[in-house]
Amino acid sequence: MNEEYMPKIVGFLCNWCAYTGADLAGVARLKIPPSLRVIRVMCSGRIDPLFVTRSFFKGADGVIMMGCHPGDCHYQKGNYNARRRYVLLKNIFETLDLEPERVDLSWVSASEGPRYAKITEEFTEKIKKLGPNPVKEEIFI
Amino acid sequence: MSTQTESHKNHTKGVIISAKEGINKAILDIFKKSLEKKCFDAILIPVRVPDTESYAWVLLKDQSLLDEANPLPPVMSVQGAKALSSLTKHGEMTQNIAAILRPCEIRAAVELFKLKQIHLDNISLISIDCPGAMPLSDYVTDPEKYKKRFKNVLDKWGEDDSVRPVCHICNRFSLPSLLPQKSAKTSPAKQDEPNLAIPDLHIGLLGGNKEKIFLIPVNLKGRKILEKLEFKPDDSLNLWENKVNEVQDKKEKRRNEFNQELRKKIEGQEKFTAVFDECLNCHNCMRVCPICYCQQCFFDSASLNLSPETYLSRAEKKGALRFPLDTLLFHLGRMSHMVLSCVSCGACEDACPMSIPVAQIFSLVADQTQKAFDYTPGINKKEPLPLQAFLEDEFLEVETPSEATTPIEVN
Amino acid sequence: MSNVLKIKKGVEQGVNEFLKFLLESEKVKGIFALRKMNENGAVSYSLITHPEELKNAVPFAPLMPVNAGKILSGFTLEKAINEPIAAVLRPCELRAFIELIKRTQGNLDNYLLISSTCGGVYPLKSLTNGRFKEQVSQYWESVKNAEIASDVRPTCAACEYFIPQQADIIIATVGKKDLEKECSIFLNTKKGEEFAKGATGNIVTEEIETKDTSNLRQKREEQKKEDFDKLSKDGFGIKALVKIFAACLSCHGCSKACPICYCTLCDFDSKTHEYSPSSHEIEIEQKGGVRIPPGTLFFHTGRMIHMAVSCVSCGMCSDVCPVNIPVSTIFSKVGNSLQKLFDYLPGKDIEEPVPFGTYKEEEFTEIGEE
Amino acid sequence: MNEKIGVYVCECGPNISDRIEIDRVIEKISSVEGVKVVKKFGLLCSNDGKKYLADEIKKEELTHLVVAACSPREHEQTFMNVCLEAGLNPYLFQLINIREQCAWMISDKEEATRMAIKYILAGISRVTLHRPLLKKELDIISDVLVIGGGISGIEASLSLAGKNRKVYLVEKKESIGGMVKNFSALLPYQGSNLAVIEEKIKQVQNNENIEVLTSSEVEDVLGFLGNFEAVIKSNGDGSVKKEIKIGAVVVATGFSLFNLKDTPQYGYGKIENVLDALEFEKMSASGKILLKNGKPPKSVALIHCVGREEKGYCSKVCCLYSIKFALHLQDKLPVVDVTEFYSDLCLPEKADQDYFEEAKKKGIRFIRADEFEVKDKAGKISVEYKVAGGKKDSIAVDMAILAPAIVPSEDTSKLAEILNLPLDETGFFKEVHEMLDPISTPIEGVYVAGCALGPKNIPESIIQSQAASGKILSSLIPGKKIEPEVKVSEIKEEFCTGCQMCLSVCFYGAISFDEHKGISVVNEAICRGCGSCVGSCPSGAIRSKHFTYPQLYREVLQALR
Repeated sequence: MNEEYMPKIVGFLCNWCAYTGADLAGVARLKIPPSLRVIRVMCSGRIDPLFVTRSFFKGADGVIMMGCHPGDCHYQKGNYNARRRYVLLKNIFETLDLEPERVDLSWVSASEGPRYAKITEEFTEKIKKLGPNPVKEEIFI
Repeated sequence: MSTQTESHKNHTKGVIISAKEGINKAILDIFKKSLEKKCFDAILIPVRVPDTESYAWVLLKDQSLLDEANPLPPVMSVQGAKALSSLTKHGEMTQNIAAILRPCEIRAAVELFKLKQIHLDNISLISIDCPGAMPLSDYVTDPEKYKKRFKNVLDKWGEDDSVRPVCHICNRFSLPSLLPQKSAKTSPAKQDEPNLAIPDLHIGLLGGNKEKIFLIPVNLKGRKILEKLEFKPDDSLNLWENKVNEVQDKKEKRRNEFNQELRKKIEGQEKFTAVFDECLNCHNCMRVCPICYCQQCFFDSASLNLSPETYLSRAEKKGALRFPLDTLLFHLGRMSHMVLSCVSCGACEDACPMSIPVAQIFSLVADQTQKAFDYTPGINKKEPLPLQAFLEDEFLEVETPSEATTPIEVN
Repeated sequence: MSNVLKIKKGVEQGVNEFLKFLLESEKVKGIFALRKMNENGAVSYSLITHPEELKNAVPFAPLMPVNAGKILSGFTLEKAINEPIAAVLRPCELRAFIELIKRTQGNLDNYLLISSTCGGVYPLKSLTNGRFKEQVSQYWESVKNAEIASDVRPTCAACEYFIPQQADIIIATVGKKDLEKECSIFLNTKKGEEFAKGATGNIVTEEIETKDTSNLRQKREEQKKEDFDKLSKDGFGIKALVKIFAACLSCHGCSKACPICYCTLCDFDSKTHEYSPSSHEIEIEQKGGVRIPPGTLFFHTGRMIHMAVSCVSCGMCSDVCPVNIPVSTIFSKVGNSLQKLFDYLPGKDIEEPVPFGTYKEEEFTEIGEE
Repeated sequence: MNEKIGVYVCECGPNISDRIEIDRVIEKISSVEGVKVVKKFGLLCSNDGKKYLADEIKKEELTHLVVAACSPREHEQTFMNVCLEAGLNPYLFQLINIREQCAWMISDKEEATRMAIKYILAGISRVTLHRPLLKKELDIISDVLVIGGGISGIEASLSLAGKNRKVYLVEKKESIGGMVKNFSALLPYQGSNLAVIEEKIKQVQNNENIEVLTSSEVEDVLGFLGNFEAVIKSNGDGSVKKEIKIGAVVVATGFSLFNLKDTPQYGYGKIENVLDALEFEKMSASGKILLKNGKPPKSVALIHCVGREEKGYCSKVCCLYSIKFALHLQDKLPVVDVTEFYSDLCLPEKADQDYFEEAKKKGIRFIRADEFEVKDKAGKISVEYKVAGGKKDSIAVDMAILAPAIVPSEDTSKLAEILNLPLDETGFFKEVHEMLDPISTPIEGVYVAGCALGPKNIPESIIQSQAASGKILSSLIPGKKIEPEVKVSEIKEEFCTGCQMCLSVCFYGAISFDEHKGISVVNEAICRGCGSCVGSCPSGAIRSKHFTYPQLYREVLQALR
């Protein structure tokens, strides 16, 4: 199974847009690499930055958050919160050189199955290039 | 304490191992072997963090990690019992773990066991003769200097006073003082009641003058370990026992003198208060104390919740009121909560940014109160805490919501 | 330009007299200020209500036993004070206080906020280094000449916000060549003017910003840059961070001392972030070993997520760290970058919402759309 | 652990069984601690499947149920109902999506199977942390608040009152009837005669189910579907305040007209006899169509689309009422020459085309033009314009009637804040979805109808009012109870520091601050369970039920195994 390195990516998807978009990708039988492990939350606003750091320090090769496009949030503005928190987190990762590329956020609407597949594909490729998360080797974190 | 020393008149047998290439090497080789022989699945031991002079506890399975391990590092970073608690607070380990701890860490572990903060079932406790540790603040400011100095500490066992004051006067640095009073009459080798809280195996350094070390099985479990390691525990331990007793007497004496001096320095409200003048109320002492296990310290929650007027009137009584309030109350309160279980490990003093002699004072008070209750913390798993009931009240105070009480990392 | 009360006395004496005036004229019910504890020079932040006690007041002792903002917040946590109280505090403490108020951790009403242009403070540990007294004398020389006093805490040496814009009254020290002879008390707000009415001394108008202050600011900015670069010569990355926090005892003293960490029970001390034995067993299968207690970096980065955007670089975290980790410098660096990102200066404006609890619809629009 | 977890894998016909080695999955899962049974079934969502599942739950005395099948978006509710039937709390169940996420999306069967196992393991470790959640029922108030006494508000009030609902009709002005009241007449296909409107107004006034509050404004609205509380300040000056309890709100605040001051080139307000449409409606209703000098106009220019460019949308109704005006002018005045200037003609309804043709037949001139300049030339009005070809031209008339764009009524934004409703970029209220949910707002129980949503003609407004009434009548049945969302946020008091960060991120106003305790409090009936507040709480005091940190985190752990 492991001849080729397949990264472990944690994806937090909002129930209303991203997760539905993912379903749509499935219905359309679009193929994605077996790298992404989807975790459903009701709204991207629910994604606590601590989830991301915790996943990261637990050895996730990548963490991606997906939610409704700005303006389309099922809960009105949740994704704006999500975006701020993401920006904050990303900036901290950048300052600390914690390979910020491993953390990402994308908007996927309920109808964007193909976009979901594309994003997953591309993010996986990006992480493959980066290789495994060095945190995995670190005992003293 | 002399009862303990007498308790070794009748001779225990153990294993003598040559340490030509240094004590550490010898000890680590044993642990490597123990992993190979599957005595243990993993070992909890201080390991040097790569490219630094700092030590951190590591639960390791991978032998190669032992190369940087140090069973007796120059400093006590995190109190071993605290590490053990962090490891097993939420249940038994399913694998066999060996934990190598200093005597004071073993004793703290036992106290935490009584407080349901540690699960010991699959844990083999291994104690080691402890020469004391360097003051943490000194060490972190100039590791090189204090590493060298620590060598001297190991050479002139118990004489070099660069160790922390509480270590310099420590009278429970070796196995005898870890044994339950009641069984003190009998030989340690007969300590087979499985749930007596004592190390299973002890590593003796005293009397080996750095050429050999002693492996002393304390109970059945300990002897089984030696068996697995293909050691026959039939060497005489006279060398070790004599040296232990010799140092023990010296230290008892020193402890008494020192405490008398200290008592003079701090007796009377005036003096006692003055000692804590510089306290910042940072509560580091409480946070590193192995016995202070509360999720939320009572003295963190309660403080600063009065109305401004109340403070004001309190201020007006004296003309001035110091903030944060009640620093002294905190120390006294903490004392009342944990001093009966205090093992004089010195972690609190190490962590004090103002180098207040917390440990020395707590240790002094501990001696008295523990005598008063005829209770010695950490030498008998069965012995109930004198104030169990009271402590359970405390426990209620820290009850946290059901959701949070589930540790989130379960397979 | 603002009105300045000039007293023909040395700063320390002048200010003490001014405070005395406030108390005796009963304009204030009490005064928060540093007070002598003992002869080693130890000080404590105290509420002084009796004029007599002012003789022990040392508002300018270059030490920070606690971040005063935290104290003022706790003092008014239950409710606002109903009679005026003066509080002497440093610029970073003032900013911390304002950040806390934004989080409804206290109340600003009836506080008369007195601050000073700040030369920084010494590490608390220097109290025990025996040289403290002589250090202090050098200290005033460098303040006079608007230089960075040697041996002050790194975070102070690198602090460019040493002019307390938000204070009602500002005592000018930086660059005041004649501070042994003259004490300049800037009346920065109407409130300040009100309280100063009737105090001895003559009023002139002056600018708090001088060539000296801007010089010092520049020096400190350079210093800051240098510190930040030094901190991560070739970037941080996981390896470097592990090294920096290698000695961490997980005592969480930094969060206890931090004025912005206002939570009664820190999330990271709660059971939510404890680990079960099996999780360790899984991890040693994966890595061969695991640090105990775990989660050192998770704690520090997590704390950054929670407070760095409001970090005022007061340096308390470094001061209480038992193992000399440069916590403050790291958090400042992260904080500065976040604050630039959100164009937010903590404690600048009480009306400005904390970036953590707000958003703008039209910001960062490129994000997520690729 | 004394859990008895049942894991059931759905073959979903061939959909899953072809793409995933279900037997390997079962083999792997059966060894997991706490799992009592692992079985597969052909099609669990079928009636047989549901029955089978219910029987299993009872037979095996399961404490937790894990179903590995399709997306929760598809059948979560189905299986939750099964749990309910079998007496298992539906929140002790987890649906694992191995169809969309694995079977259909991962091409390699081996990989798909591995991934499916991961997902199921995650589900199992998560489900053991689930807490049984109970739906609690709330009594409802079936009374309704209608804001705005225009035709929309009137229609809504009548259809609700007609079904014996108590209605509070709040109107800012001293009388109801709204804009329509001023009209001279309706369009022919609307029956021309205003009597129908006056009739409706009467009906409202005579209906004892409707309490009309004129010269009144809504000051505050708090609550949720079935349980709103509103404060109405009356007497215009707000000297009288009235508190009412209602179950739903209809916003029918109508429109106002584009401010012609913003387009000075039309000379409105500066040049005599330049009127806006409403002024002319009144004039023509009064029967005296006269110039300032008391003489009837001999020539009139009707200019459409004033402000259309500025506003960026077509106001839909101007063309038709301008045609109406033209025909009126012809009726009422012996000799009048009427010219209509338009930039685009909007004739949406069936009857409109004929109406337009009729006007042309009757000699009304239609000129497509733009870039207007209206000037005063020696007492006459000169209308200069550019025609489609680009040629400039002008005519002189006695009277010019402008058709200003329809814009949101003045206090739309104020009301939006009170009800915390979103507005669209044009400033009108924003519906949840223009096509799929055209009168609902993000706030359950609050509906918008008529021109408050954008320009509309009377029939459209009436349709929307009836639709809103329908929604309300079907959701608020007297005596019935409602079940609010249960996967909501809760606050653990002992952790809350009272910083109120959560208040600032909650869009539903579901969190309030308890001054006495100094902590935040969630109103579970309002909370929708989005969880935005959780990430804003540094103390970890807020948890969102069924999506707690531990529950989600166990999924993360499995993902990283």
